[in-house]
Amino acid sequence: MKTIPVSTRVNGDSVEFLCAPEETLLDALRNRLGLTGAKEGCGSGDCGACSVLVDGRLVCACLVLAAEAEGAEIATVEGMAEGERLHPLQRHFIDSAALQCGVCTPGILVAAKALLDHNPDPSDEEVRYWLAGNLCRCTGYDKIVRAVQSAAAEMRGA
Amino acid sequence: MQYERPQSTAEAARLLHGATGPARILAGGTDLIVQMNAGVAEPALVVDIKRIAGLRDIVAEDGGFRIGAAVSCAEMGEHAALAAAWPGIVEGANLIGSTQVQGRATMAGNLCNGSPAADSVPGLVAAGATARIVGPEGERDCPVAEIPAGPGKTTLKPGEFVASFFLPGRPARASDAYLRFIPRTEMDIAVASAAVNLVLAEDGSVAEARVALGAVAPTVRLVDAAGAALVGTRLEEDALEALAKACRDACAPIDDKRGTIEFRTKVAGVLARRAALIAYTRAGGRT
Amino acid sequence: MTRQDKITRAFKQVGTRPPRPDGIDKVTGRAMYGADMTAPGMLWGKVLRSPHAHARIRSIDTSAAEALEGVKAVVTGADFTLPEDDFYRDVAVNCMAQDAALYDGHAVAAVAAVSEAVAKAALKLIKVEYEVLPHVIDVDAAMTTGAPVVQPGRAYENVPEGMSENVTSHCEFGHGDLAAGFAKADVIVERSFRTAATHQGYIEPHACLASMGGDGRADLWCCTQGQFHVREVCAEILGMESSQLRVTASEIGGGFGGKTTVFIEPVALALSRKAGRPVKIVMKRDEVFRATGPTVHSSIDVKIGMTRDGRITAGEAHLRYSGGAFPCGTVDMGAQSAFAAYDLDAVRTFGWNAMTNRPKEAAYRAPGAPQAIYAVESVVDELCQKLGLDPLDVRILNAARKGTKSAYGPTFDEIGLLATLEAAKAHPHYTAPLGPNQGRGLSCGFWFNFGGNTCVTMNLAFDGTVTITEGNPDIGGSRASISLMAAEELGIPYDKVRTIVADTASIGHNDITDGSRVTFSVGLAAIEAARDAIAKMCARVAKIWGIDPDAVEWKDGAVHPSGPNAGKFPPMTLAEIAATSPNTGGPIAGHYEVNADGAGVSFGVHLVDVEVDPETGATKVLRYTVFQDAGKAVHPDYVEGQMQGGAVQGIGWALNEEYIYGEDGRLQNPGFLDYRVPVASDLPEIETVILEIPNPGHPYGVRGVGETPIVPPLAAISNAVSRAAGVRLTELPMSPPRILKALSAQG
Amino acid sequence: MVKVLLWGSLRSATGGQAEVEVDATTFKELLDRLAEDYPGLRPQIERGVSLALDGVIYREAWFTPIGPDNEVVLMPYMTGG
Repeated sequence: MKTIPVSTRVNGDSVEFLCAPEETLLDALRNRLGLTGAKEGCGSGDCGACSVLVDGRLVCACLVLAAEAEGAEIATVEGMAEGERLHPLQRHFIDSAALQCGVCTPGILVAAKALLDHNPDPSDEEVRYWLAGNLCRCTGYDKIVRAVQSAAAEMRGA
Repeated sequence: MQYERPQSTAEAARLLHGATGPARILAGGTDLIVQMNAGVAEPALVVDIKRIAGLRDIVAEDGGFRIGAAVSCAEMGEHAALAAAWPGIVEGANLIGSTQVQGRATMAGNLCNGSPAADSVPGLVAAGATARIVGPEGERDCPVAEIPAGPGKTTLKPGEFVASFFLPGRPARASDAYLRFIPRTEMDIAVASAAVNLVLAEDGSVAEARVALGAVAPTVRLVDAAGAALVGTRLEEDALEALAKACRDACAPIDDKRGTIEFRTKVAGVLARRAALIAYTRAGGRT
Repeated sequence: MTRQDKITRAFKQVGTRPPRPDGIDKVTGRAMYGADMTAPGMLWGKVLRSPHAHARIRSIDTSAAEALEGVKAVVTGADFTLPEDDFYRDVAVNCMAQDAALYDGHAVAAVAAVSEAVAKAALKLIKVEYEVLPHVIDVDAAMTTGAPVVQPGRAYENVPEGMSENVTSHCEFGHGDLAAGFAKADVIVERSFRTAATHQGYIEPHACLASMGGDGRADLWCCTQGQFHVREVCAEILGMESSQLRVTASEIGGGFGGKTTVFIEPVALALSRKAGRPVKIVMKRDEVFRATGPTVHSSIDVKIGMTRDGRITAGEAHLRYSGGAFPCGTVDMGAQSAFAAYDLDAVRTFGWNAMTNRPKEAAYRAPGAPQAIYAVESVVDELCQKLGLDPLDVRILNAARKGTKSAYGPTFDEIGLLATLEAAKAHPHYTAPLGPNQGRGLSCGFWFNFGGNTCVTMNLAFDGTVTITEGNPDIGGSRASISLMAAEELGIPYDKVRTIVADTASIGHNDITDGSRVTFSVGLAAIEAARDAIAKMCARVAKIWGIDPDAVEWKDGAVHPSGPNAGKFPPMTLAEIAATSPNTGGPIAGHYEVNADGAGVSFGVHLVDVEVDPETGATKVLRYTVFQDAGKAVHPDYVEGQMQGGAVQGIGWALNEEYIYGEDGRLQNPGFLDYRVPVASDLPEIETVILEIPNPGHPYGVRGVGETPIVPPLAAISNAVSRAAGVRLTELPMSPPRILKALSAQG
Repeated sequence: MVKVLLWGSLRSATGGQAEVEVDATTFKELLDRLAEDYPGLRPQIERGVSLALDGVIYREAWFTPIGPDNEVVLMPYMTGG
């Protein structure tokens, strides 16, 4: 099997790796780059636990081939905080108890950030529909929606 | 497996033509990579068409739009002029999977995956859209309605692939709508669906109507009798009931894990009625 | 255990909502879950699974797989020694089939290879010769004499003669004279119900990393609800001594009962033993659905009699559960809990478990109770409708309370059912107006709650901060609750306490995180460990002051002279005592080991409004309120979280979740696409009302809260849908085709 | 002597009695006596039983004291999620 060299940027850092042609971006992030924040919950795009941004677009890393990342800009949960300063979403998720087991949390945070980046003042319904592809089995979503809204309010300076 | 990223449609066609095993086009990958992860698809060649010039563009053409095969459903939703002219097509595309999936999924992939339940296909069929197909013998244009051939099958010949869609220009008093039924509010495959495309006359009556149903037959189905039931009407109750009946009569669904024959048939009629009313209102009609 | 008469303590920290200690790790992606661990020289393991619902395994040829470059070990059933004990043997056989594949997805072989891709390729090279046998999927079919037999000779002595060989156990509970009770009724309703099997649906698939050396010592990292249980079971299956196997529980990505057993862990250990290298196995989602624990599916008959004024005169239920291809005791708990919410003179429940060719049942929040209570609460609701009675008034009239002889035998002590019913009645939700096609439903819920074996060690660092070492994986924020209780008892700030979940070599045995037991029993042990440490601190200070140990007392985080006669000494704080501990006798630690009892039963009531689309049968949940007695809510955020999460799992069960089998006995929906758990846009806000009726069995009055919330949604939603649609629904899930069919049938 | 209430399906082992009397002062003694006096109960006791003492459920504790005034109910050994 021929491996493919890939040059890309992950959370602002240039990285290079070799991958198998059929390897997913999720596997490359987790197994080659040691970025295990994105999780595989389903491998079919139905749970959102592997949500990352590719060139600013929210996608499931399990449904992207690693080879497609050539020349792309990738953002994962590991890049959300600036050093020890958490992103407001991260802080509000902790303060609002918006996580229990936490395995869906990285994907939900990345997805919620993508929402607020283009819609800083979403309605609850918009938050719920935007996050419909991110399954959470612990919280019933209630506290997640509240945490996104309180982070959004803080980010708007409200 | 071999992964290729051609720069032109001609190069893509050459690669497909020269493939020694199963070859697949990669646009959004939201069906292909699912199948690869599950071991259902094991292609020898994957041709990624996203770097081909023009295939990620939506451009005005002859009063209508040309939409590249690698344009994601999310990009369609963000295109204001397209969404205004063809709201039904855009809403169909924006119902596929999650936000994440819409960021990658394409109408071309949705069509070529061959599912009778594909959300973007009834709208294209109701719109009378054509697909530009590139193959070993060059380019040809083909009505979208003629591409599905049954579950998982298309009429595309070996080595052919969809490069773009063309949506025709339309008069002022025209619009479309798409509705599907799913058990949840998101994330499901359509159990039944209906797209309605209307052009209204000056007096507000329906001048032209095309109705397409999804998930109720081996392929998406254009129901001429359903369109005919609306022409000349203002969507009065009897016209809507005639529409629903024509739709029910056109259904030939299956019983499966997602729905029963009885349920799909009944709901197809309900959705067609509701979609017709939405399209009518969008086109400026008043019931 | 000392029973607390009245808990009137004013808490300083318990009941507040500080940030959880694992918060930052979990929001930054740093937290390590089952699949996130790697080891040098690690191999990838993959499991081959039966494509047949039932088949005899004639032979397995692994030679071609073994010959593939990069394959380091292959194991089959022959590599496991079967334990003698039934419980362990069933677990072992479920992990790796012996002579027969008992369900679609049953493991038949496994490989370890240098990469996942090689392991996958190797699986294709294993040749299994199957003799396909007739299968049975449905519980009622399995109970018919002449049905295909899943496993012969597995019936307990309590199964009456002449039943199908699939019936493994029978139970009966209740008291009073049923015939006399029904004779007193003005109306009797008798209904049959069916509930589909559902899956816990945790987002994290099972994953483990095993490393076993030639000396028989092994380390295992895995996502589990109970690392000690994993150790016992794996040691048993692999013929190891428990102490030679160290199990570390990773962060766990959801369990809900489904991670209380093992599936891949013994397989990874066996592969590692054979290959002499660490082996990691991570299940794919379809494997999780096909081969790990769904709930039982059930078929239930309920008969209840009621007087015109709403008094229940008699209740009877027949419960037929199937826990898959092995004997299963879950029906016992269903039969005990069915009528738990009621004060009845005559009640009887009968339960049967029958084997089917489905995966082995695993616990799921309050196992057995949701199905039984759904059926009973549906019939109570129908009686209320028939008699024109308010369903909440009828529940209040018949509610079990202190002194009630419960339907399962014992007499209730302090319980919170009446208080939750009254809170529901007083809540604005109950009287809010409803629109067309809308209906309101309610249901009571119940769970026993357990305590169990628990060890806690508390170490005081010289700087006056405290580490708590406990042994129960944190599945819902328990580290925060335990730190809060310890901080409260010690009188030091919450952020001076760190609670960690230890591996099996670092602390004594702890039972699984199940039965809603952790906040109750680990909390209790942490409080007692703190008291142990306090006693030691008092003794040290008495020595320093040169006075009698009885002459000092602990108050507000410091040792004080107990009275004016003890002498005049400035109080010594925990930090000061810790700092001098090297000089006064060495480090100070507190510990406590117990098999905790007195968990205290739990009741809840749920209220829900739905709207049913009469043309499509679609149900929209409009409003949802949970009322539950928590005893004492230690960290109210996570109590609410349990109530909300459980409610939403129950909503999924009621409306859409189900195991769907084809004629061939294969599972048709082994993925999140067609196994439809609720998504965010399906749901309204889930409002919560916490009641606090202290549990006399816990020093702070805590009751477990985790399981009860999944019980009421099934009937609450069914009752709401039935009222909105004007037709009684009796089968779960109430998928749109089922509702539309019921609507059409009524015309 | 303590009175022990049995659940319905155990009564076949006690000649139909719903309540039996045994001479015991602890949970362990109670289980031993029951198994001796009613051998038909032994398989269930070996599989596991819990004990409800005045409404409080004990799953394993042998030395739990039991007196003649206690309400003693035998229950199947239970597990949770």
